Amino acid sequence: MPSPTDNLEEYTHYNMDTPKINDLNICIATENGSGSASANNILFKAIFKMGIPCSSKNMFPSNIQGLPTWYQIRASAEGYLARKDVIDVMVMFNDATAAKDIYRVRDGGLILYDDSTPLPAHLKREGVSYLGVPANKLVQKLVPASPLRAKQRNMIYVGALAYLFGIDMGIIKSVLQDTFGNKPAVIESNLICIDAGYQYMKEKGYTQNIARLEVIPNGNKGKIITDGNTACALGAIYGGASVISWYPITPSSSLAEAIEHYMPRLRKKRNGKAAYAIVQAEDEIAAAGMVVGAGWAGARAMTTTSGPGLSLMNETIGLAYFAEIPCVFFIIQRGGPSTGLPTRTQQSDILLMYYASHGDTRHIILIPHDINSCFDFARRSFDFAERFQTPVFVMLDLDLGMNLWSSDPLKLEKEPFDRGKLLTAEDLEEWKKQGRKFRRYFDFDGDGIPYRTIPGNTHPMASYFTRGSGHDADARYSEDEKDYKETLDRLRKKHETARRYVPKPIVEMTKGVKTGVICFGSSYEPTRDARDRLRAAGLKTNHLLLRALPLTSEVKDFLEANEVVYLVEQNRDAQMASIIKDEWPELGAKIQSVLVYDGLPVTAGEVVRQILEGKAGAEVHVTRREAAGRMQLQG
Amino acid sequence: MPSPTDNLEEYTHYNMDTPKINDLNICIATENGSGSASANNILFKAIFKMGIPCSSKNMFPSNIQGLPTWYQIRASAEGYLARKDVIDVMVMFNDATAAKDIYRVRDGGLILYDDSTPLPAHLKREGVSYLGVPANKLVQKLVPASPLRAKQRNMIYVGALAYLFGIDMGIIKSVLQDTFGNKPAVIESNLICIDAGYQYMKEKGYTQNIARLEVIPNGNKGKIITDGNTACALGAIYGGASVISWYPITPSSSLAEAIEHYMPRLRKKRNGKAAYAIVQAEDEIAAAGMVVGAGWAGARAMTTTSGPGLSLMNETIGLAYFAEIPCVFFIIQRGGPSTGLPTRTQQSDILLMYYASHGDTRHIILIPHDINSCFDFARRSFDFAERFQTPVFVMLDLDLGMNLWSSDPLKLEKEPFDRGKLLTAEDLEEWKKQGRKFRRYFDFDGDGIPYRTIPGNTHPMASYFTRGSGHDADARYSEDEKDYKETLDRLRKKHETARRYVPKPIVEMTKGVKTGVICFGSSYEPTRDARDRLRAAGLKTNHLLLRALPLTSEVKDFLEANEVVYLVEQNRDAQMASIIKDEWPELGAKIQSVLVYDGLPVTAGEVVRQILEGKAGAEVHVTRREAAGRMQLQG
Amino acid sequence: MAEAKVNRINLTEKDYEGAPSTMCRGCGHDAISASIMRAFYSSSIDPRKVIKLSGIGCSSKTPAYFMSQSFGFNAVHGRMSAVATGANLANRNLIPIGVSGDGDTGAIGLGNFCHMMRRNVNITYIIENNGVYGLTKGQFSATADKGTVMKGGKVNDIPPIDLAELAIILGATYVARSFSGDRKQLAPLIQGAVAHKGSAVLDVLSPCVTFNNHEGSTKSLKYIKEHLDPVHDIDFIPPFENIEVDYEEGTDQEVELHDGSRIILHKLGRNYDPTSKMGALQAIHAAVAEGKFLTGLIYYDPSRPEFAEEMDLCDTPLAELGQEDLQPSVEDLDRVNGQLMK
Amino acid sequence: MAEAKVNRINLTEKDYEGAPSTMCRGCGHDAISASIMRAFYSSSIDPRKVIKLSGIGCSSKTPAYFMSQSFGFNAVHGRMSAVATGANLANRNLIPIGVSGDGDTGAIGLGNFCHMMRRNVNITYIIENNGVYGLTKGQFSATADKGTVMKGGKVNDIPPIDLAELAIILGATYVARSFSGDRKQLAPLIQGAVAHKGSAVLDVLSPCVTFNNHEGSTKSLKYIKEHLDPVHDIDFIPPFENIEVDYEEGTDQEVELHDGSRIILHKLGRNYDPTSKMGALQAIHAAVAEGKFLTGLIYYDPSRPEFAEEMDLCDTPLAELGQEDLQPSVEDLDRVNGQLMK
Ligand SMILES: Cc1ncc(C[n+]2csc(CCOP(=O)(O)OP(=O)(O)O)c2C)c(N)n1
Ligand SMILES: Cc1ncc(C[n+]2csc(CCOP(=O)(O)OP(=O)(O)O)c2C)c(N)n1
Ligand code: SF4
Ligand code: SF4
Ligand SMILES: [Mg+2]
Ligand SMILES: [Mg+2]
Repeated sequence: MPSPTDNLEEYTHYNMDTPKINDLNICIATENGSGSASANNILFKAIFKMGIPCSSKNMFPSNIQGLPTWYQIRASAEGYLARKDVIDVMVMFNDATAAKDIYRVRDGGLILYDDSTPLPAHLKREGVSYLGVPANKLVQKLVPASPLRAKQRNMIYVGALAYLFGIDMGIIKSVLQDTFGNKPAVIESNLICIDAGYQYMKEKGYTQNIARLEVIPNGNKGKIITDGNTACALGAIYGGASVISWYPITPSSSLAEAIEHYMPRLRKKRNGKAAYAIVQAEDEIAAAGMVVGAGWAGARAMTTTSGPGLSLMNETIGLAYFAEIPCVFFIIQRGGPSTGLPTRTQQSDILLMYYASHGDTRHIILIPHDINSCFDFARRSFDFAERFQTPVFVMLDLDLGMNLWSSDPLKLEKEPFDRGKLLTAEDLEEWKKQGRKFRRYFDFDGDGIPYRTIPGNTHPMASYFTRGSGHDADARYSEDEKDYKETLDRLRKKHETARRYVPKPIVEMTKGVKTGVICFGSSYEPTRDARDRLRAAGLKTNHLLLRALPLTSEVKDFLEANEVVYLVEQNRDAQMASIIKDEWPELGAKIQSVLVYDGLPVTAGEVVRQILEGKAGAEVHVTRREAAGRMQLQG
Repeated sequence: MPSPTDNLEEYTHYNMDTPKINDLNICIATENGSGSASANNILFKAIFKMGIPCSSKNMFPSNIQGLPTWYQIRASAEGYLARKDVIDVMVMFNDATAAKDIYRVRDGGLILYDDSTPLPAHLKREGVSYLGVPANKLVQKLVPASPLRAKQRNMIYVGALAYLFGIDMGIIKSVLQDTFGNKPAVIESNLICIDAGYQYMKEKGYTQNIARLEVIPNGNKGKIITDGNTACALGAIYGGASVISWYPITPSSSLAEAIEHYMPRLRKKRNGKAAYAIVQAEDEIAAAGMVVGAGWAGARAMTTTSGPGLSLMNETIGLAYFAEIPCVFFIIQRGGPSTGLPTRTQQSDILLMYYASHGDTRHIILIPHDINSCFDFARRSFDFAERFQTPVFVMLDLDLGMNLWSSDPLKLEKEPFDRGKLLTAEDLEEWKKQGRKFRRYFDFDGDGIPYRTIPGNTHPMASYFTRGSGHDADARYSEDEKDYKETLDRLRKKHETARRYVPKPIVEMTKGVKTGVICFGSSYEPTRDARDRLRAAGLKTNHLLLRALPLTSEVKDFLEANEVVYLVEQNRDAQMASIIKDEWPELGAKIQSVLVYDGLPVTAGEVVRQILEGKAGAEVHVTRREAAGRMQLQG
Repeated sequence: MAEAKVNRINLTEKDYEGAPSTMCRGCGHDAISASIMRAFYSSSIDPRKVIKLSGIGCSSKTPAYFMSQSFGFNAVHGRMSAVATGANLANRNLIPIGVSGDGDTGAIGLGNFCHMMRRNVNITYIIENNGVYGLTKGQFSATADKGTVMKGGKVNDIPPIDLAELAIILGATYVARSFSGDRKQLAPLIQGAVAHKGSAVLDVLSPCVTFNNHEGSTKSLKYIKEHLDPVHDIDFIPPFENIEVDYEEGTDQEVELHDGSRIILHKLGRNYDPTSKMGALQAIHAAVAEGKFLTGLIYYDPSRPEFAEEMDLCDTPLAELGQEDLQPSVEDLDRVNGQLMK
Repeated sequence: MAEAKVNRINLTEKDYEGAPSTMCRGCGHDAISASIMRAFYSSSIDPRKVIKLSGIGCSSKTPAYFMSQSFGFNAVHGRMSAVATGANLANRNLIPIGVSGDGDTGAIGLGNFCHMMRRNVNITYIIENNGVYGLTKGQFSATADKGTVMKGGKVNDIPPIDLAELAIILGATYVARSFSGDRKQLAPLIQGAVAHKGSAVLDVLSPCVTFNNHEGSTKSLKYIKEHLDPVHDIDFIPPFENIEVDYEEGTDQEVELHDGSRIILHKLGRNYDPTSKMGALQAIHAAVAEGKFLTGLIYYDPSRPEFAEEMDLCDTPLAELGQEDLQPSVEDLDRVNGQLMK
């Protein structure tokens, strides 16, 4: 096999003299709060509308206005949607970061800058070509003085890029239409600026030979663009969530806000009134408490938060675990520990989630990896919560939750809600006839899952007393150690039962191949990309996409079937590996961790590099990885 | 080797016709709040004063008055102090539990009961002898009607047992003297009742041939009796704790209250004013916050709590970890999850403690196993906190923290406080001379530990800005992923450095022996006992007493040196094993877990039984263990 | 043997009992439980339509000791307010009674309590106030008066939080103070609270006979009895008893509650109007200044809608809605997909 | 070039500056930072003796943007009160200024805030009150008025918490309200707060120009300006300036602070006495009733000792005590051992 280079992407790119078709990686550097968001969105949507497979990554600051922000758009004929660390074009519209930005472009790349004022010497570098567009001057001519003017400036680079790479103005118009449909004035002024950028390039006769974007007929046909949080919100609504309590925190707020947006539009009103309650709680402890109270009283209840909120919810989660109350927690992970990097992505709350709360606790975690699994798992999370009468986590990360992904349309599996072992007054009447006694915490079926009634059930047998303290099978207060141990053992058994219910991993095995790769969540796309590159480089791999905890037998089989298994996760301490090693230590010894935890969406290049290092026998080691100085976006 | 019986203790006890000397296990069943506490204490102290090695276990309810409570006193000529599950004598003074209590005595054992009213038929059983003492009648005769009278009733059994087993009344008098020194009236009335019980037995000519207690001259000489919480409190005071913030919770309250008791008596006043601040906070989050604020400002600060409080402190702990602030958390573990069994013992908060808070975090945990290590580790915990500028946990469990242990006197290692890399104004002046720049988070020494200044240091170079969000080596706000990763990697390196500083395990190896046993905390004493019994039964074992996390190389060596390693821990999910497997999966595969988690102090018998089962090849498995129906106290 | 007395729904007092109490003999909390049973019996409320919630503490244990036919939830320390809010949203038709302690509500739970009051969530919220943490053996709570003495002799050096005053300021719509030993006052106050739709807070002085009943304590049975300052005598008249009470002009005041029941306030000396917020605050401060415990219905605001109303919640309990009510159609999803294609 | 103006300790205004702000242009919080710098400069306080603390939020970011010579601590959300309490106990000689937001203090931090006030911990506690969660993009906070409208059009349906009123009730000893745009009032109020020993709370209206500055918002710059209701004009006179202020009988009032500095209150129409708790509460309620924002020094209580005093803390900062001060002797330990042998 060819010797690994530090960056396998290189040969696909450098020193080419014919432009690539629909293969382009643009990075737009601006200031946040400067209006670039909508300009970037228009550009991305336009490329999408051309039918070209594309993705966007927004690397924004934890601040509202004035700090650096980067937006990366990748067009990929082969349909790879992961963030890419080799940048073809840099839109250098932020003076504060320009000095660094110019070195983020690959050799042979292109820098688009605002030449309203001449380019200072220190921003010149070798090996890349510069194209200037007088964005400031143009908007000053075109847009009447107003706060809006500054924002319009960003439309200029949209037009310039459109010309350079061949995006048809008609398509841009239709995107503007979709976006500002009801505001013709806005469409007009945006269009003027975009066109100005377009025409300027044209008059100058500027060209480039990096890439051309060409319409792919019916490409992206039927595809939607959305983020994981929105998909989860819709999933929760379709899953029957009726009590939603949350406390704002990035990156989970947009999930709750998407529910606030869609719920009134989708959920049937009942004679004019709301069939749901959405409460912005005073803090995460209250949010969790409300969800537990609502779950206890029989509603499908959920909250959503990220690391700091999860830490605060620990005690309440333990109550729900021990008192066996259904409730759902959406955890959108960000860079920790503590406040960390609130607007960057990571998968570093896995241990805290799986073992949440003091005492012996283990929880069910659903792990979507794309838009449709977000929708599907969010919907089904309420079934799992009620079936197992326990807190269920839906684990996302900021990359999956907040970045835009193109996807097949959301698909609703038409299946009945699973309310689990919920007994109505009628059921109890039946039991009574059969001379059966309702015992809240008794393991009738030997699967560790007891039967449950909810307040409002007025059958004489129905009521019981719920508590987080020791209790016997009849929900009576008890400090007897036999009762106590029985409860603990049954809860463990319930967890074992869950193994047979949670979503199984998606496994891909090739005969004769003994190298495996495991990933989960937003690492899926870069890993897919990476595995293709490794194959091209002569290294075939088997694959397992982990979709839930507790671990299922398929994971064990996969570990047994492979000699070495690379586990890709976005944290420093190999947290998922730790959970696997806890279950199967001898097999866990086969794991080589691929760890990406700098807060940026994972790139295929990084995964490839770490795997090749690992393959080269070296233990994947932080400092080693740093040594390999690769080009990467400093978002 | 002899085939394992379900309870190896049996043969040491059953059907003997000559009484054993100073080998006795008494269980006293009463109602809490009935005054039995002081009666039991007098009895225990008296046996201690006779010079006989002895221990007591208090199994009390989470309630103030009226629920069942049990007090076990073990006298052991060989000096075994663990709780013992074979009971020789049952003091049956609680009607509510009598029906069960009579079956807790071993065959051939003795039941002492109050025969003021005739013994009901259902409380009679075969194979044990009954002795009655009319406690109620006696106190009614002796004590004037008053709330006190009911309490005095318990003194009767003290006297009765004293006569039966040969405790000299003189010794009892001196114990009363020690206890109520300044209240002659109380001494008097207690003495009257004790004597009445004594005389009654004598007149009846009652005897038993189970055991005799005999004075051991100079036995227990120089020994103290106290609990782990008190030892920790004294250790904290000697360690220089000056800001203590806490929120009441069993079983940690008595640690804080011991500080409140001893601090004013031990800490020098400064012109009449207090050189410490003890705050009862409004909740655990505030307690942790105050401790972090005080640690940041340069005081030696601590809090103490148990599971529920630890859960609530998670977010604040993460702040201290990421902002690198010294602070100490005493965690006294109780039965979880949730409120669980608040007055019973367990070691089930290990994972939550070690990985506390969201994001990639790992912490330093000191694990004392006896009174002197409680004192010593508590004192040194502040050195570790300042040396590593991070939260340090001192992990106890209720058995160690709240039960009385006889021990050698507390010994103070005379060594200077280690304030770690703390820079004074003078130091900075020195640095300035050397042209060195103070950089708060820069790894000058390559050990991951930066230098630190504290507020009040007015040197122009001293001040910096502390935050839980991303920062660079100069403590400036940063979202740059290189700065961020650098910080995370340095924190991990700091944790690796800690391995070389934390208390090493105490290892005991025997040539040729390939079976190892690991334990920690309050499991030490029963494990010591169990290993002796196993040796007697023909199974020699090596031993490692774990005293801290992160794991040190000695643990690895021990795992390598043994073929099978039994790890004794007091939780359901083998939490410590999980941490070991995470570090060394292939070695972790050798671990056979011995799990005791019913909330009662571990017994040697249980450890022996599980090890023999494990040895018999069977995986230690909950239900199997249950099958082995053994006699055990239903506290 | 004589027929047991029954109430309007044919239940006997026995039907309102719970498991045997595990409080200390003489604990004020048991007396409050008795008043609760009396109140629900007298108002003929079906215990199976009631939910009992609490936090952690001796006080919070008591819901197990009354109305065992009701569902109960002994949650975690200080979080009853949040849990009860969730339960109320899930099923607004149930009658929630919350029992908490001064530690549970005044310390760890204070923030959540304040926000529950602010939302005016429908609940009868009883604070069993003994000035100490009973279950953890007698430490001072946030309602311990400045200068009061702990059993060990320790003196409290920070001022107390007056939870009734706080509730009024934060938006509670029915706020009363009473004493565990005064069932004549407490039972009707509880009946009124249950009839009221919104946050009804009862700060009930309830001596801890084990840890806070000694000389020097301002929450001892003796001290409380000597310092009670009732603003009025009180009678409760359930809706089904539409009897004509002939009360004296000027000295009596009638308060009509949401469900048509009435509270009659018999003035005692002063002219006290519970519907004036400022008046209520003044009265509390005046009493505190004199070292007195102001008791009775201190504040009442009939105008403010309960939280579920503010949320425009449907009448059917959310917990009773099925998939057909909750799950939108496939067509709706296709429409959303369509929007997401743009 | 002209000499830069210096204050009494020879520091220029520049010496009180911080890192460049990252607030939105026009954010009220920046104006408050400016007033803080002005106040400390005018009072000639050595920034190196000051500690700056905050929670999480836009407001809580601002301590990085003033007085960079001071130690600063941007803690976690809602916990500044607890962290500041610990810091104050560790070193009572430092001058603590805390900056928080209405979300940070009024929502997640409410319980801890209340208890800090109750303890009267020495601090200048500034709440930068914009009625929204700025940093998380504009959700309503606990101080959002009922009926105020969110940018998206959503209407707030629960009443606000008045943090100044709450502070007064809970025991804070210096409580003021002001407006970010009114430096003439705000700066002296801050100077007074810093001079005061105890919990000094400043509830400062501070418009969020990005998320809460629109029509329909009751916290927009325009709305606030139109509804300000100052109770007096205010001047601060530091101890070192023992000038004789000749103020008009009756219309001016002088308030003497712990360190000998003075606040002069110039009455505006009404006769307002900030030392009356009830008067303060009444004035606040009256203003709220009229939809006005009462500003100025609303309440002042010089009598109550700060927490460190109540705790009888020694004068030397605990943080500066060494092993010789902190560690008892071996003999003492032997004595304890002796007691434990009985
Ligand atoms: C998170 C947490 N912290 C602390 C405790 C310990 N605890 C149990 S009850 C209690 C205080 C109870 O006081 P109060 O609410 O006044 O009830 P009371 O016993 O006086 O009736 C505390 C601190 C706990 N159970 N959970
Ligand atoms: C535990 C926790 N929950 C939530 C958040 C997210 N968060 C950051 S700032 C903020 C609110 C800030 O509002 P405010 O205190 O009013 O400050 P402002 O931005 O309005 O100045 C929230 C909820 C967090 N950082 N930590
Ligand atoms: S300890 Fe106090 S509060 Fe608790 S039950 Fe006993 S008397 Fe009541
Ligand atoms: S978002 Fe609002 S509060 Fe935050 S900086 Fe901008 S204007 Fe200020
Ligand atoms: Mg209490
Ligand atoms: Mg705000």
